[in-house]
Parts: sequence; structure tokens; C-alpha cells
Amino acid sequence: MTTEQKLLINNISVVYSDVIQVLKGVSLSIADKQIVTLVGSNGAGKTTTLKAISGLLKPENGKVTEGSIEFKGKSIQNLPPEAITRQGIIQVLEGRQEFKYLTVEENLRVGTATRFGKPYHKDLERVYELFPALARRKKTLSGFCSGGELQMMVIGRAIMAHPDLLLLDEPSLGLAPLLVREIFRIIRRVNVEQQTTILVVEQNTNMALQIAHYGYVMENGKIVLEGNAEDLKENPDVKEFYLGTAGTQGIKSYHNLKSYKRRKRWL
Amino acid sequence: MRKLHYHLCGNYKESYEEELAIFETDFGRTWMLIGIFVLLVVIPLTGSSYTLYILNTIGIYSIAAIGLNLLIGFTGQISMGHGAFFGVGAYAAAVMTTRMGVPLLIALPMAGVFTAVVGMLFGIPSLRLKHLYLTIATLAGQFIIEYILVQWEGVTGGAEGIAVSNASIFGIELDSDHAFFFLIFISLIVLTWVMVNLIRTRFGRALVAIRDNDRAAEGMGIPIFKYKLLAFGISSFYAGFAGALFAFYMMTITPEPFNMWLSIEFIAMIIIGGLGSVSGAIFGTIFIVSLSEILSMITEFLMNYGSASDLSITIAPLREFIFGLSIVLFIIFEPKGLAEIWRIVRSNFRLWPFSY
Amino acid sequence: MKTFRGEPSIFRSDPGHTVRSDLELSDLTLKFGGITALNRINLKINTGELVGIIGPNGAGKTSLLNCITGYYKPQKGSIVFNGQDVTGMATHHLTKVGIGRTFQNIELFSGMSVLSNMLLARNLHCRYNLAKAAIFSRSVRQEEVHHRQVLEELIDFLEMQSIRKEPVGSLPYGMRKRVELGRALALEPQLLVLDEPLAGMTLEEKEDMVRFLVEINTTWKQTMILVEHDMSIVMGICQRIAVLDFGIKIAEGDPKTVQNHPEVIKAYLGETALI
Amino acid sequence: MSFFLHLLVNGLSLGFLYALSALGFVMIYKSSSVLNFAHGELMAAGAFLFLVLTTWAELPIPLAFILTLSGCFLLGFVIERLFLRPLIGEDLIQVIMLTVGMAAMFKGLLLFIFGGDIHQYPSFLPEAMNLHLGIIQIPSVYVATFIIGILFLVMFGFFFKYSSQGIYMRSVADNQPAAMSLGVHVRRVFALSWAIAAMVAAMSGIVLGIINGINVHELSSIGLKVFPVVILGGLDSIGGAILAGVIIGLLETFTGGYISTSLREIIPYVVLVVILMVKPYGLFGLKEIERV
Repeated sequence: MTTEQKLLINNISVVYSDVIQVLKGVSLSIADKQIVTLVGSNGAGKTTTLKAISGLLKPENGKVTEGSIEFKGKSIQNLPPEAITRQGIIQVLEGRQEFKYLTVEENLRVGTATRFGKPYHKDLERVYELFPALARRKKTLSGFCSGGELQMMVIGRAIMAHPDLLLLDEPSLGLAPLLVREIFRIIRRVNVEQQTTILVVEQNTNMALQIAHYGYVMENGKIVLEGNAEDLKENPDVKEFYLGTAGTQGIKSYHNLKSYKRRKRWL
Repeated sequence: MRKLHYHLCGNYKESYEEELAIFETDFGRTWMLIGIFVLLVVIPLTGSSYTLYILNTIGIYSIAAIGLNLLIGFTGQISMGHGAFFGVGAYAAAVMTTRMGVPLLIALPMAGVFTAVVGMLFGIPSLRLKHLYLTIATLAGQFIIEYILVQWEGVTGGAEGIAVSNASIFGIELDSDHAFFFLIFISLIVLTWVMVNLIRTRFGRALVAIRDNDRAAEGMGIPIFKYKLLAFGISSFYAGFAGALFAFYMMTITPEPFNMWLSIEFIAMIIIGGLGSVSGAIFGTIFIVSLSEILSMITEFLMNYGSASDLSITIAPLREFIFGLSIVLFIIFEPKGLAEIWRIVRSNFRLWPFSY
Repeated sequence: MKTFRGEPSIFRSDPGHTVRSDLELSDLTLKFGGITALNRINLKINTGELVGIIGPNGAGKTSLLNCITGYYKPQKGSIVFNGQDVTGMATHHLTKVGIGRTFQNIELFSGMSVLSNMLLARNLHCRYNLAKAAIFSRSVRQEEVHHRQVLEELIDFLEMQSIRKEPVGSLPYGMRKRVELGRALALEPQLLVLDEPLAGMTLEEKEDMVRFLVEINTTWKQTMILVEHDMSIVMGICQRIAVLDFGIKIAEGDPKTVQNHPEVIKAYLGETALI
Repeated sequence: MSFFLHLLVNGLSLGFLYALSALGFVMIYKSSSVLNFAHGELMAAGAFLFLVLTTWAELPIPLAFILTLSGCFLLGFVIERLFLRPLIGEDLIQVIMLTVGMAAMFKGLLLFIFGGDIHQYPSFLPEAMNLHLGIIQIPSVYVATFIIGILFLVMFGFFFKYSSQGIYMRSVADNQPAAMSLGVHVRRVFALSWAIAAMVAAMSGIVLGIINGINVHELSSIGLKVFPVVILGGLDSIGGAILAGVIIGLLETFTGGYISTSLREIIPYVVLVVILMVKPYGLFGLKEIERV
């Protein structure tokens, strides 16, 4: 690749509570100003990879035991989350982790934690411009907001931090089709307009590969496939296991699903 | 013939029934029988009066702690009123025997039932209160009951207390630590067995479900409030039963010992023992009772042999300090409690001498 | 249809006779926090049907389910289940009446094993009382064994044999959703309410789950309400679909009708049909 | 009539005292959801530190005051670091029990050093602060308590509502992992809240000492009085703590004055239970938001 590498993960292993090994030698790299996506089954270790980058493994008693994680050439593995966020890596957690008892605007203000003391009003305006729905709900306790509003809010909250590398964990989880497209459009916009590098973990492989430049497929704690998004979309395995046949045949008949299936080749 | 199981090194079970057993191995069951034999035969024959006094105290408090564990450890409702409930049981038993001439064997369970009713009454706020709000409401209950015990002189004898008439079963006077030992420990064994049974049936499961996730429990058809009240009721029954034993054993009772500090000690027992573990509650009680006994022995020693009388007065607060310190250290270094330590020790022992 | 997997006895409790399960919502209205979450909803679900409810986030789908399962009390309107007015009834009571559910954000008992989670659902069907439980009498033992057998059949059916003793907290997301389905089935509900049972699953996991749902519905005639965002699945398996937007039912009908309904396309599906 | 006014003034000032003690308590709860049983002992620690500095070391009052507050600020840090931090992530009840153990430790230590007697501060408040309202005379300490109480209310109110740091603190209590992911320094927030709480506790300990003299037993029992106050107000509400403090102060003095002195001790708890049955999250506490 010709572009500069922003993040380089080299052969890392992650172990929880000193016994449970979740990642077994994962390597991946993210080029500057690109969107990279990480797809794969539940339990494959995608979220763990994100947490290894953002330092959030620590509170869960997890540790990077081998390998290295380099951000802009500096090693960051096993640093505490405060130190990592300060360097500009912000993770949006899975499942809309809102602050229930804070209003939408206060939630957004928590995003300024790494930039404490700097003015933030412009950023607020920008977030409201990206997500007009949030502007209308400014003063509402976020505990009373709908799932869609919350997802916008947590992404907006991360944008408030001016991230250098934005880690998104399943941004489309439980969202309606229209909203899924909306969210991905905004992710793309943030990438283009603010030159933010983004790593997105997604179950909706179809959408993810549409906006991403590069993609990785992960199974059982290992990277099993990687390539440009266009190439991945054409890969027969990816098609069968992650994209489904919906794209080619329309709705397939779920009444004729067989009890046995072709197994993934790489397992 | 069924094969005897010495220890588990695989899943041998051939029927679902075997999974319901308390002891997984015949070995464990044998050990328990040996334990009960030692407890009920060897100890009373060899133990001194002082040893038995300590054991009796442990036995009585264990019963209350096991009950409280159901409420806190299993149901997740923190009660700071169990010291008072213990007192209610003691007074109920005392009033029943002295004023109404109820025999001991009836007074004990009746005191338990009466306390269960009182406990359920103070459990009513759990209908609407959660977490810390409920905790403080039970603390309010503690103070209110203490107040009633002191002020309702016509029944409780006020600060003077009540002298309990001689305890006897079928005409046999219980007048020694040895005699009480049997009463207390047979009660403890039976009540422990009942608790273990309750926990492994639908009632125990429902309570744990309420602790883990009350909304989901409701969705599984469990009437939460009813079960919370049940937990308050059962745990207060245990507290009341233990309190009644305490009243008979002590012969005179005053409101003083049933204060907030007793409630806190009960909680300390189950935390140090291990929340949600029946045997843990007993371990915790042994720890707390022994600790305060050792501490008072040390202060007594210093008081007697300290050169200046001033010293003894200044030494006394150190007892509180050390008590607090040991609780703090315990929680910091072994938050899962003695039951966890016991589990680790046992699993190391299980494969001895071939561990690893 | 013949399957090689176990045929759970709970589905065959009354051979040849399908369990009646008719739900009728009329004029259901729910307000909270100053907004009208549901506005005069009318909906009928007939015995044996699999009805899908779709709509944008915040449209009131989950609120509707919460009314049906008693978590919310509607201000107006009525819910009639099998001829009995159950409006405003407490959740645990509704479960007894025969309405079981799964939750959007997985509400399992995280500290317990898969088996204990499912055993809990059997509480409804336990007959023994406190006194018998205290002494663990013979009848208690027999009943517990019976429930265990029922669950094992269910575990076979849902292909969860390998995880039955695992604590649910350690399971991957897709498996947890399956455990939740198992737990709801163990209630033996007449009406099964599923809140986004496929969200966050990979294609493979979704296919497994759909296979179960379809079999439960077609072979065992289980009546179901399904809230789900995956359109290809909803359109593929539901007999009837209702669409909500801002608390109002904007469309109802078979998948074809709904799919081509202009309002539905505008509010929910978007111009380019399916993803 | 004058008896009534007398009770009113006493009740109000007692109430403000309760409110002041409750503030530090709410501070800890708001940022780390810990129910602190050692609050009374923290107050005592501050009060005795002030005593040592003024009477034994004979420092000038303002200097002693500043030294006490900063000393207790440090003490809060140390307590958090030594005792609370290892417990991050443990059950609520373990944390509660830990503060109970801490309370016993502090109490034992203070009794060991200072004994159970009453100690007096040298008097230093200016006479001019005494207020005369008709027949009623309000002593200067009460006026000072009142002013401090209002000051703290406004300060903390603004701090939590509008300042970024205040919002970060609330975010930590609300959802720790999320706060962490956004770069909020969670451990620092905990340490800071304990430090501030210990400082506020010291302040209320000193004020109490000026009025009644200081005594370990009394201060530690005031620490327990904080519970009905904060619960009545709603655990996380500063305004609620002030209002509830005043309500309970008035309730106590009027019950003591008109009904019976023995009932006085118990009446706050009775009222508490009654009010909680109607309003389960106290007067102003945040209602738990549950989504199914």
C-alpha cells in the first residue's frame, strides 16, 4: 500500500483472566484516512480486537500477551485507556452505551474529556448539523431516547473528541434499514470531510463493504481473509457466509433451509 | 451394586436424579456423616464449658447468618435490620415462655414465625424500593424496632429486659452449655438442610433470578414482590429462631445487644464467609465470633497485666480498630470470601497426592 | 415433516388439537414522557399465525410488545387474549395466561448456566409447595427430574447440547439469543413474542435461528409475533406484517402488499428496496 | 410563641448542619455510587485535625482552617487509593461493608488518640455575626452554618450541572465503561470525589464542633443521621439533601419540644419510610430509567 500506515497490529494474542485466549496472532493494518472494516461471526474476537487497540481490555481483566500495536509509529499496547484516548483513538462501544441520566447535550459534552479546557461549541454545532435529530432532543434525558437517536448520539459523542482513529463497534445493531443507510452515509461523510481514519466492526457485511476501502474477515480469533473491499465483495466464500444470496436472488425461501450446511473452508 | 464414587474425574451421572444430589460423591457424604458424629458426640464429651460456649454462640449466629444469606446473597436485597429481627425472636420467645408458659419446643418455631411476620412487614417497602433506598429503609426498621423494644415497657420490660424462665424439654432441664449444645446444633443441622433444599428447588431459583435480573424474572412468570416477601419471611424466620435460642441460652435479655452493630456483624459474617454460599455463612460466623473473642481476650489480658490503669482504657478502642481493619483487609484481598478459599483448598486436595 | 432432531414433548402436549391463541388489540394508546408512543393501535393475531411488526426505531414496536406482555400499562384501549380481557395485567400474570417473550437487549440471568436459565421458565409448571421443597420430598424430586427431561428435549431441538452447563455470560451473542428463545419456549406459551431475535447475528446464525422459528411455527403451530429489522427474513417467513411509524399503524397485510406500500417505503424501507 | 420560634431556629440550624454533612456524602454517591458509612468518622477526622492545629499547635485560625481542609483533601485521596480502588467492579454490598470497616477503624483510632471526652475549640467567630430577630437571638455559628450551606449548594449545583468536570463525574457514575472509552480518567474522578467529600466532611465537622464541642461518639452518630437525610432528599440530589436536612432538623426539634425526647431519635426514620412508600426515589432522586 502506498498510503501511510496509521495503525499497525502485529501478531497479537489476547488473554482474559490469564486463561481464556481470545485472539491468536492477529495482524492488521489501517492506512491513514481510510475506512477499514472487520467482519466475522459473533465470538470471533472482533470486539476484543477493538478493545485491545483502545485499551479497554484492562478493566475486563484482559491483556495483550504477545505482539505489538503501533499507532503512528508508537507502541500503545497495554497502555491505560486514558493514555490511548489522549492520542486520539476513540472507541464507540457496542450496544449504545449512553449515559442514561445525562441529557443528549451533556452526553455529547462528555466527548470533550480528552480535550478538556478547549472550546467545544463549534463541535456541538457540527454534530447537530450531522444529526439534525439530536438538535431537537438536546435537553431530553438520553434514557428516554429511541435506539436510533442513541446510536447517532454515541457516534456524535465520539466525533466531539476529534478522533484521529475512530473505532466503531456494530453501529447498525438493531437499527431500521433506512437508519442503517443514514448512519453509514454519515460515517462516510466523517471520513471524507474530517479525514478521520475509521475501523468499523460490523455484522451487516453488505453495508460495511460498501463504504470501506479495505476489509478483514475474522474467525475464531484469527484473521482468515483480507483484501480490498471490492475484491472481498466478489469472493465466493464471503458471498455465501457473510453477504448471503439476498443480493442476487432477492428473498430466498426460508422455508426450504436445510438442516445441514456447507462448512466454512478455512475453519 | 452401585459403584462408590470417591472423587469426580469425569461425568459419571446416569440419571438426572443424581444431578440433584447435595453431595456429588459418596466420599463427601461419608465425610459429612463423620463430621456430624464428631460434632455431636466427640466434642460434647471432650470440650470444656468455655469451648462449648464459643461453639454455641457460633451455632446460634450461624442460623441467623444462613437466613440473612438467603436475603442478601441469593435475593440481592440488603437488609440492615437483622440485628433487630434477631431481637424480635428473642423477645417473642421470652414473652411466650414467661407470660404464657409456652414450652420451649413450641416457643422456638413460634418465635421464628412471629419474626417472619415482622420481617415481611418491614419487607413491604421492597415492593417499590430498590438498592440503597431499600437498604436504608431496613436500617430505619432496625431503629424503629430498637425503639419499640425499649419503650414498650409493658411487654418488653424496657431497658431492664426480661428474665427467661428455665429452659426445659420434656421435663429435662437445659441448664448447661452441654445441654444447649445439642439443641443448638441439631437445630443448625436441620435448618441448614432445609435451606439447602429450598435453594435447589424452584424457590431458590426464583430468588436468584430476581437478584440477577428482576425484569426478566417477571417475564418468566415470577411474581417478584411475593418472592421478595418470601425471602424476607424465611430469612427473618431464621433470625427469629436464632434469637429465641439466644434468649433461652442467655436467660436474661435486654434490648441492648440487638443494635445496628449486630446487624452489621451479621452482614460481615456472610460477606467474609462468601455471599450466596450456605457453608460460607457458617465459616464467616466462625471467623467473626472467633475474632471478637480473641480481641476481647487480648484486651482483657492487657487490662489485667497493664501497669497503669490508664492504659486499659486507651487500649479498648484498638479492639474496634483491629476489628474494622480485619474486615477491610478481608474484603480487599478476598472479596469472594472464605467459601472461595475453602473451594480452592478442597480442589487442590481432591487430587492429592497426584495434583498436576 | 419429519426431523431427525428431538421432538420436544411440550409441543405435543395435546396431539391433534392446536392450542388456541387469539390476541386482539383495540384502540391501544400509550403515552409517556409527553409523547404518544402508541396511538389507537388495532391489531389481531390469530391462532397459528406468525405476524411480523416492523417500523423505524422509536416507532413504538417495543412499546407495543411491552403492552402485550404487561411491562407497560396502556392508558386507553384493550387487549383481549383468548376472550379474556388482559389489559393492564401484571407481567407475571400474563405469563401464566400464556404469553411468553424474548427481549431486545438479551435479558438472561447472566450468573446462571444455560440449564438454570431455562429451568427458571419451568417454575410456572412446578406444582410443589414450600413445605415439600423444604424437605425435598419424593414428589419434588420426581418433578424436578421431569422438568429436566423436558428441557433436555428442548436443548436437543435447539442444538444446544454442548453448552447446557456453560454460564450464559460466557456465550457468544448469537448463542445467547438462542438460549433466550429456548427459555421462552420452556414456558410453553400459547403466544410467543419475539423482540428482534436476529439482531446482531451473522448470516449463518440467522439462518439457524430462522430454521427454528419456521419449524416451531409451521410444524408445531406456535403462534408468534416477531419484531425484526432484517427485511428479507421478515418478508420471507411472516404470514402477515404490520408496520408502525410514530406510534401509528400505517400499513398491514401480507408481505407483498406491505413491501409495495408507498408509505412503508417512504418511512421505513427507503427507495432502494432491500439490503 | 417564643418557644415555637426557639424550636424553629434550632431546627433550621440543626437541619442546615445535617444538610452540610449530607453534601459530602452525595458527592461520593454521585460520582461512584458508594454508600459511605464512614462519613461521620471523616467528619470527626477533620474536626480533630482542626483541634490539633488550633489548640495544640496554636496556629492562627484561618491558617489552621486551610491546613485542615487541604489535609482532609489529601486524606480523601489516600482513602480512595488504599481502600476503594481495589474494589472497583465488586458488588455494592462489599463496598458498603468496606466503608463500615473503615468507620470502625477510624473510630477506634480517634478514640485511642483523643478518648471519648468532649473537646472545645477556642471561640473565634466575631460577635457581630450574631443576629437579632425580634425576641430571638441567632448565634453566629448558626449564621455561619447557614451561609456555608447555601454557598455549597450553589457551588456544587453549578459544578455538577454546568461544568465539564461535573458532567464527567456524573458520566462515570452513570456508565463507567462508556466514560472510559471517551477518555474520562475514571480513577481520577473517584479520587477527586473522595477528596472533595472528605474536605466537605471536615468542614461540617468543624462547624459542628464549634456549636457543640467535638466528641468522637457524637460525630460518628451524626454520620448515621446522614442516611435518612440523603435518602429522603434522593441519593443523588444536592438540593434534595439540603431540603431533607432542614425537614429532618425541624422534625427532630419539634418532636423533641412538643411530643417526647425519646421519640425524637426515631421520628426521622418513621417519616422516611412513609415518604419512601409514596416516592420511592426520595423527594428529588432520579428515578431509575428501565428499558425492556
